[in-house]
Amino acid sequence: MKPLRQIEPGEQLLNVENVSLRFGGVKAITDVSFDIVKGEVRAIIGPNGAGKTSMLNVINGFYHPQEGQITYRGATRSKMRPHVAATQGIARTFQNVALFKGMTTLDNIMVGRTLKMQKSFFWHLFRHGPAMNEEIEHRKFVEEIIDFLEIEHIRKVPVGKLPYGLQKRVELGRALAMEPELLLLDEPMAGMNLEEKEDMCRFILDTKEQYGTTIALIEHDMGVVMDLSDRVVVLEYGIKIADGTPDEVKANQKVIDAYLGVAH
Amino acid sequence: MFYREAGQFKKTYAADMAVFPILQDRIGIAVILIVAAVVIPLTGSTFFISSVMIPFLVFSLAAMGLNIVTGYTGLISLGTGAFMGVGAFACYKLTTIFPNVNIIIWILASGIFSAAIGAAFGLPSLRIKGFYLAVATLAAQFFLEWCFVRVPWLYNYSASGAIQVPQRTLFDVAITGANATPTTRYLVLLGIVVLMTWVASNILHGRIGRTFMAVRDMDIAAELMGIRLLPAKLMAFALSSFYCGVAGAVMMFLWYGGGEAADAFNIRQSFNILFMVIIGGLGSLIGCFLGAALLNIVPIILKFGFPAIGIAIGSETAEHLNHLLVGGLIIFFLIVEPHGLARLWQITKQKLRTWPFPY
Amino acid sequence: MKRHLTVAALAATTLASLALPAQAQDSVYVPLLTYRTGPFAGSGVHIANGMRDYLEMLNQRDGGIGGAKITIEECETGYDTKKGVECYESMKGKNPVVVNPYSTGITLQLIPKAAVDKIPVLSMAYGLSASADGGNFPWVFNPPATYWDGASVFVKHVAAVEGGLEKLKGKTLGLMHLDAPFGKEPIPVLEALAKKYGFTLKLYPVPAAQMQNQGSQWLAIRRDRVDWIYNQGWGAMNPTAVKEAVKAGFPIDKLVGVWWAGGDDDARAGEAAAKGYKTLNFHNTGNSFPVMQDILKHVFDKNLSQAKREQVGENLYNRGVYNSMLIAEAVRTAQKITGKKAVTGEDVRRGFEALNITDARLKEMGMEGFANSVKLACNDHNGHNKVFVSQWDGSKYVKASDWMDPMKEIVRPLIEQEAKDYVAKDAGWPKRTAPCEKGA
Amino acid sequence: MDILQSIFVTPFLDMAGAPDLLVQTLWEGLVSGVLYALIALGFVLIFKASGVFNFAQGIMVVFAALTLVGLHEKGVPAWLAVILTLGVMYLLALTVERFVLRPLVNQPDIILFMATFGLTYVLIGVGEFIFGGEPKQMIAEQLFIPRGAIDVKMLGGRVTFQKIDIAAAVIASVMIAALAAFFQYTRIGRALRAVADSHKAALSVGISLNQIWAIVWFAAGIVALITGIMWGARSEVSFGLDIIALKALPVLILGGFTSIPGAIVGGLIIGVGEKVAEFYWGPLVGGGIESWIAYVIALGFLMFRPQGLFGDKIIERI
Repeated sequence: MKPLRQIEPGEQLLNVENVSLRFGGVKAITDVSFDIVKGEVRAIIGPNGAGKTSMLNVINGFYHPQEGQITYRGATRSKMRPHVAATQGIARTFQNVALFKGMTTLDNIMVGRTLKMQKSFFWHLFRHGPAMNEEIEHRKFVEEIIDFLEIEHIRKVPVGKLPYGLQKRVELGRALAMEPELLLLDEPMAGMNLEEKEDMCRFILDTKEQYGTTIALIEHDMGVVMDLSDRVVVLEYGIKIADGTPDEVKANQKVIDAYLGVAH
Repeated sequence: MFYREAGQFKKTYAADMAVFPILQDRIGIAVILIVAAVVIPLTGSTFFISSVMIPFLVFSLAAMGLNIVTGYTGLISLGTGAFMGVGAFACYKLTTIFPNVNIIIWILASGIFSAAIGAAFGLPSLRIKGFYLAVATLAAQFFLEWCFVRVPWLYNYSASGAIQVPQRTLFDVAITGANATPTTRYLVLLGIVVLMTWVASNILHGRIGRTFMAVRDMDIAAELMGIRLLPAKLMAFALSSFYCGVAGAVMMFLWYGGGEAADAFNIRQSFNILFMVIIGGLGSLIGCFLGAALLNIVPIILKFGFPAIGIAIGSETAEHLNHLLVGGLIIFFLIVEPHGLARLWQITKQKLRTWPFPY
Repeated sequence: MKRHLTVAALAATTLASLALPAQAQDSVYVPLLTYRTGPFAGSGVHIANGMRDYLEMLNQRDGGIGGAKITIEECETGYDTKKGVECYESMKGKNPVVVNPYSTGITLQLIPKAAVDKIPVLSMAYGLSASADGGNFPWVFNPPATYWDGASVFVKHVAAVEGGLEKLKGKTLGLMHLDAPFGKEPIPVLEALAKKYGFTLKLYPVPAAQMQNQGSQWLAIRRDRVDWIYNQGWGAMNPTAVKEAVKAGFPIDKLVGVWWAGGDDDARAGEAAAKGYKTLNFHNTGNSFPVMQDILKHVFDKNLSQAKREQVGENLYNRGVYNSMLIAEAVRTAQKITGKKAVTGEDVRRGFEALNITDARLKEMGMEGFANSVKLACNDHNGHNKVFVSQWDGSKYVKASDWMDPMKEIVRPLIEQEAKDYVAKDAGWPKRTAPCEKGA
Repeated sequence: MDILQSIFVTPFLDMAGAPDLLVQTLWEGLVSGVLYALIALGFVLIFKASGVFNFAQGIMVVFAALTLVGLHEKGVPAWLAVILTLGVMYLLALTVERFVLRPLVNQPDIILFMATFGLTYVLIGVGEFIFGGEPKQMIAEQLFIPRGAIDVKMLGGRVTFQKIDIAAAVIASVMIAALAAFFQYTRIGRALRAVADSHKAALSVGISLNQIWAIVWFAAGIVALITGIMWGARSEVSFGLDIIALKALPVLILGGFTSIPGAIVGGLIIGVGEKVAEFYWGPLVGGGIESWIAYVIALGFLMFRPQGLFGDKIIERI
């Protein structure tokens, strides 16, 4: 495996080549290839069960595809543990919110900083000196994210008690705390009302602008997808049926059939 | 009225991140410490000190250990008793092999041994969770229990199979053995418990504590945040067993003073401590103390309290009632307040904050 | 916070007040640590009843001991060491004259405390064998015989049945024991005797959690072609052992239990096939003795007992009676020595050392034929008194051998050695300071 | 070398040398395996239908047996005592459903698991309160449980089969067959299977969860009573049994939590495995390994096949 290298904007950040994933006899993904370019918002769309979430799981190492390979920041790999993906700068949010329900908003986002915190166990025994300085330093960073996402008022509320929309926002914050190179968002706007969706769109765009993060996005709301994304890849039954700019995809007959359904 | 935080502004993150950010809490803790360290030793009867306070502190420590792995990291362990036993035997071996080193150092060092063994039995936790892991810890419990009886080296080949706690001193005052007064033993124990509670609170409020809770709440998400599950779970097991080990060592050395050690660390002890954690509150340090206090005091009140105020209940009835009550309390708390006494305590504080004008 | 503290203070004062002495004039406070609950309750209930009823009888019949009324207080231990020590702590402030731990685990806990608190510990034929050495354990008494004596009597009994000690050569004797300190007690003596008489000793430990599941042990006994089994068991282990022996076709009259494996319920479990099961004993069974009649008259007729009438005379009930007799006699002896009515723990310790229950005294107490004479001494806190074998006849235990002396010449040196070891392991162990009684 | 020999050679020579003892060992193992399997069966019934890991199953065994014996002691004829005990178990099932399960519905599994710890203690307390804590004799004779043994001469020795053990095996088989038929052919049985597959699906076709839960707990109660009778007749009825009942947990791990055949096969493997290990390898380390070997077998098993012998492979989804 080649070492990771720095990717300049406009360069290919991630390349998925001929990936297939099966569970027993069920084919989740069949021979899918696409790439993500640094700095873009790349949408993955498709009807339910098309293998979108599986694709994200493959990208961050949770599932191991039987065939194909993935090149990320110039390094090719076939298998990887999820925590390694995290160290390489891949962060994600989940379709069904996967927050740490028993912890406060602040603590949830602080968990995102875990990888950046280095002080040894020894210093943690005292919670003074280096360990405390480190905590404070990261707390400052986290507070910035909290400001950015406008969730100051729920800083110390256990996230299990928050409404769904806010939970999604906290989850985004937690992923941002990792300062990711590539951010995978799995239906960030599912179940939200219009106002919340607008907020979320704003946050995603701001993230791209402010932090220069590359974003891969799964979303059902076509309006959102078309507005936000630079390029779109369309999956159906685990097979890629289209790939291109929003306008190209919109015009693609296969995509129209997949969404509207055709008589076979 | 008295419990108000209005007007207390935190100007630094450090102040905001303090364990007790509110002034009244800090005063309260100070008062509790003074009562524990000064008032009780001066005024408590020997019965109160040796049969109420000492067991309470020992169990609080053990409950803290179990809470780290079960309450904070979400891994059920039924091997608490055995891990305590490892600590007790380690301490016994250490102090008989190196009698000149101060016993308090050995009490704390014995935790290292139980931590190592706890981590070893925590290894399956990578692949298995929930009930499955509970069974794995049962394996630890029964295997270690067997070792305590079957390896005579552990109890220095004594014919009775019991361990004998030798007299050890601190500044020429006996702190273990028959000549150590209950008050001395209590004060030493209190020192250890306060120190270890402080350390536990430090660890759990920082990165490591957050790692544990992340693993508990959603292990997959935690892994995707870059937390490596096996080291995190092993550390939880090791840390938990460390606390349990020290609890076992103080149980033998500062409370029991020797005897049939294997019997003291059997599976029922494991259950007992699990109950303390459930009733006290999973994932709460203060809950460890509340749970230990409740489960320790209920049987004593049933057994000695009722007869003392003239309600005659047979001692066996008291015992049966105790079973009923403990069982009932567990169910009650799980239904009404799964976070146990600790949450009730928080709610009380919340109410106090607005008392007497709730709106 | 305040509220919390008030509650804590309240609880503290309530608990603190519990330990206040409640003692009347001219009375002796005899706490009984008993267990009517827990996994061993099956044995504990009978012993507890026997102990209590005898003392109650003395109160009813004689108004106590030597004019001092006996304040009896039971404390439930559940055979659990923690609860036992709790009991001890709760009663220690009320000037008990003696404490009966009734569990080897609790005894081991109390041994170091006894000297400090100046309360004699009576662990009647249980506890730490080595504590028979009065020189090193001035506060602990374990008459009338130790487990080591018991094991030696078992070997003697085997020899007697087989036709002489020399016939032991080549035989295989098994020790089936609870896998705990209590169970392992007889091992050193049996090992010494195996060497001396040339028999093979096999050990069959039964883990405490497996007491009711002894299949493997009995298979191994069958494989090893064991000739005799000595059962050092307790609680549910005993009835299971008898049942398993019957099932395995082991000759039941070659299964001999220690005295604690002699509950009537233990043998009853084996039903008709258990007839012939043996157990060591140091007192007789049945309710024909005058003392038992007195208990029936003064306690049962007044409805003061928790036991059923037909249980009087059962082995473990009588064990309790015997235990209380030792207490009463020690108190009486202490009264004689000091001339006081309300004696203290320290006095009773002296009473125990001077204890000499002669045949004449036994007759006086209505215990002729119930028990054998017991004599303790300053150095010898056990007496290594005679023991006999009881046999289950299908409905009760009957005496099946003569009173036999333990092999004191083997047991005693072991005890002294073990006591020395015990003391050596504990740097702070107090030297004996109490003088020996004159003539004792 | 000697050590290797005593581990890998001698035990097998022993087996070959005394085949009658080997047969006897296997039989003993099978019999205790049947009893473990019966306890495990109770677990599986409840787990299948309600997803509750019922830690109290072991104490339900004691409680049922104790009720039976206790009632008989109070002068109730044996047949009536059995019926009354069944009534008590039904009452227990209703109570548990109403006061434990219903308020805890939708809580995490682990909370329900812990609640059954509480139930264990409540049952111990109630049992002791009513019937006293001391061990009791099972009324084997009144229940027509055969006694005595059949000695079979074989393989140059003798093998003893206890009639009660044979009876236990037969009763266990009958009960399993009955349960299988119940699940297969009755309306309630089909409903139970539906609930096991999906709570929501069952609700949507109008099956009352509360009713189903009460029924499975009652079924587990019946299994407990039968287990209690058999176990009590072999030993005695006492609360000490609860620790032995924990052996059902490794059985479940082997068999999988939801599989009735798994419980049976797992029980037999554990029963035979621990007897053989204790008998042939136990002496190497001083014996008594029976107290933990079952858990270690289960642990080893977990490392390689976490879903159990008959369980489905678990696919984690996010």
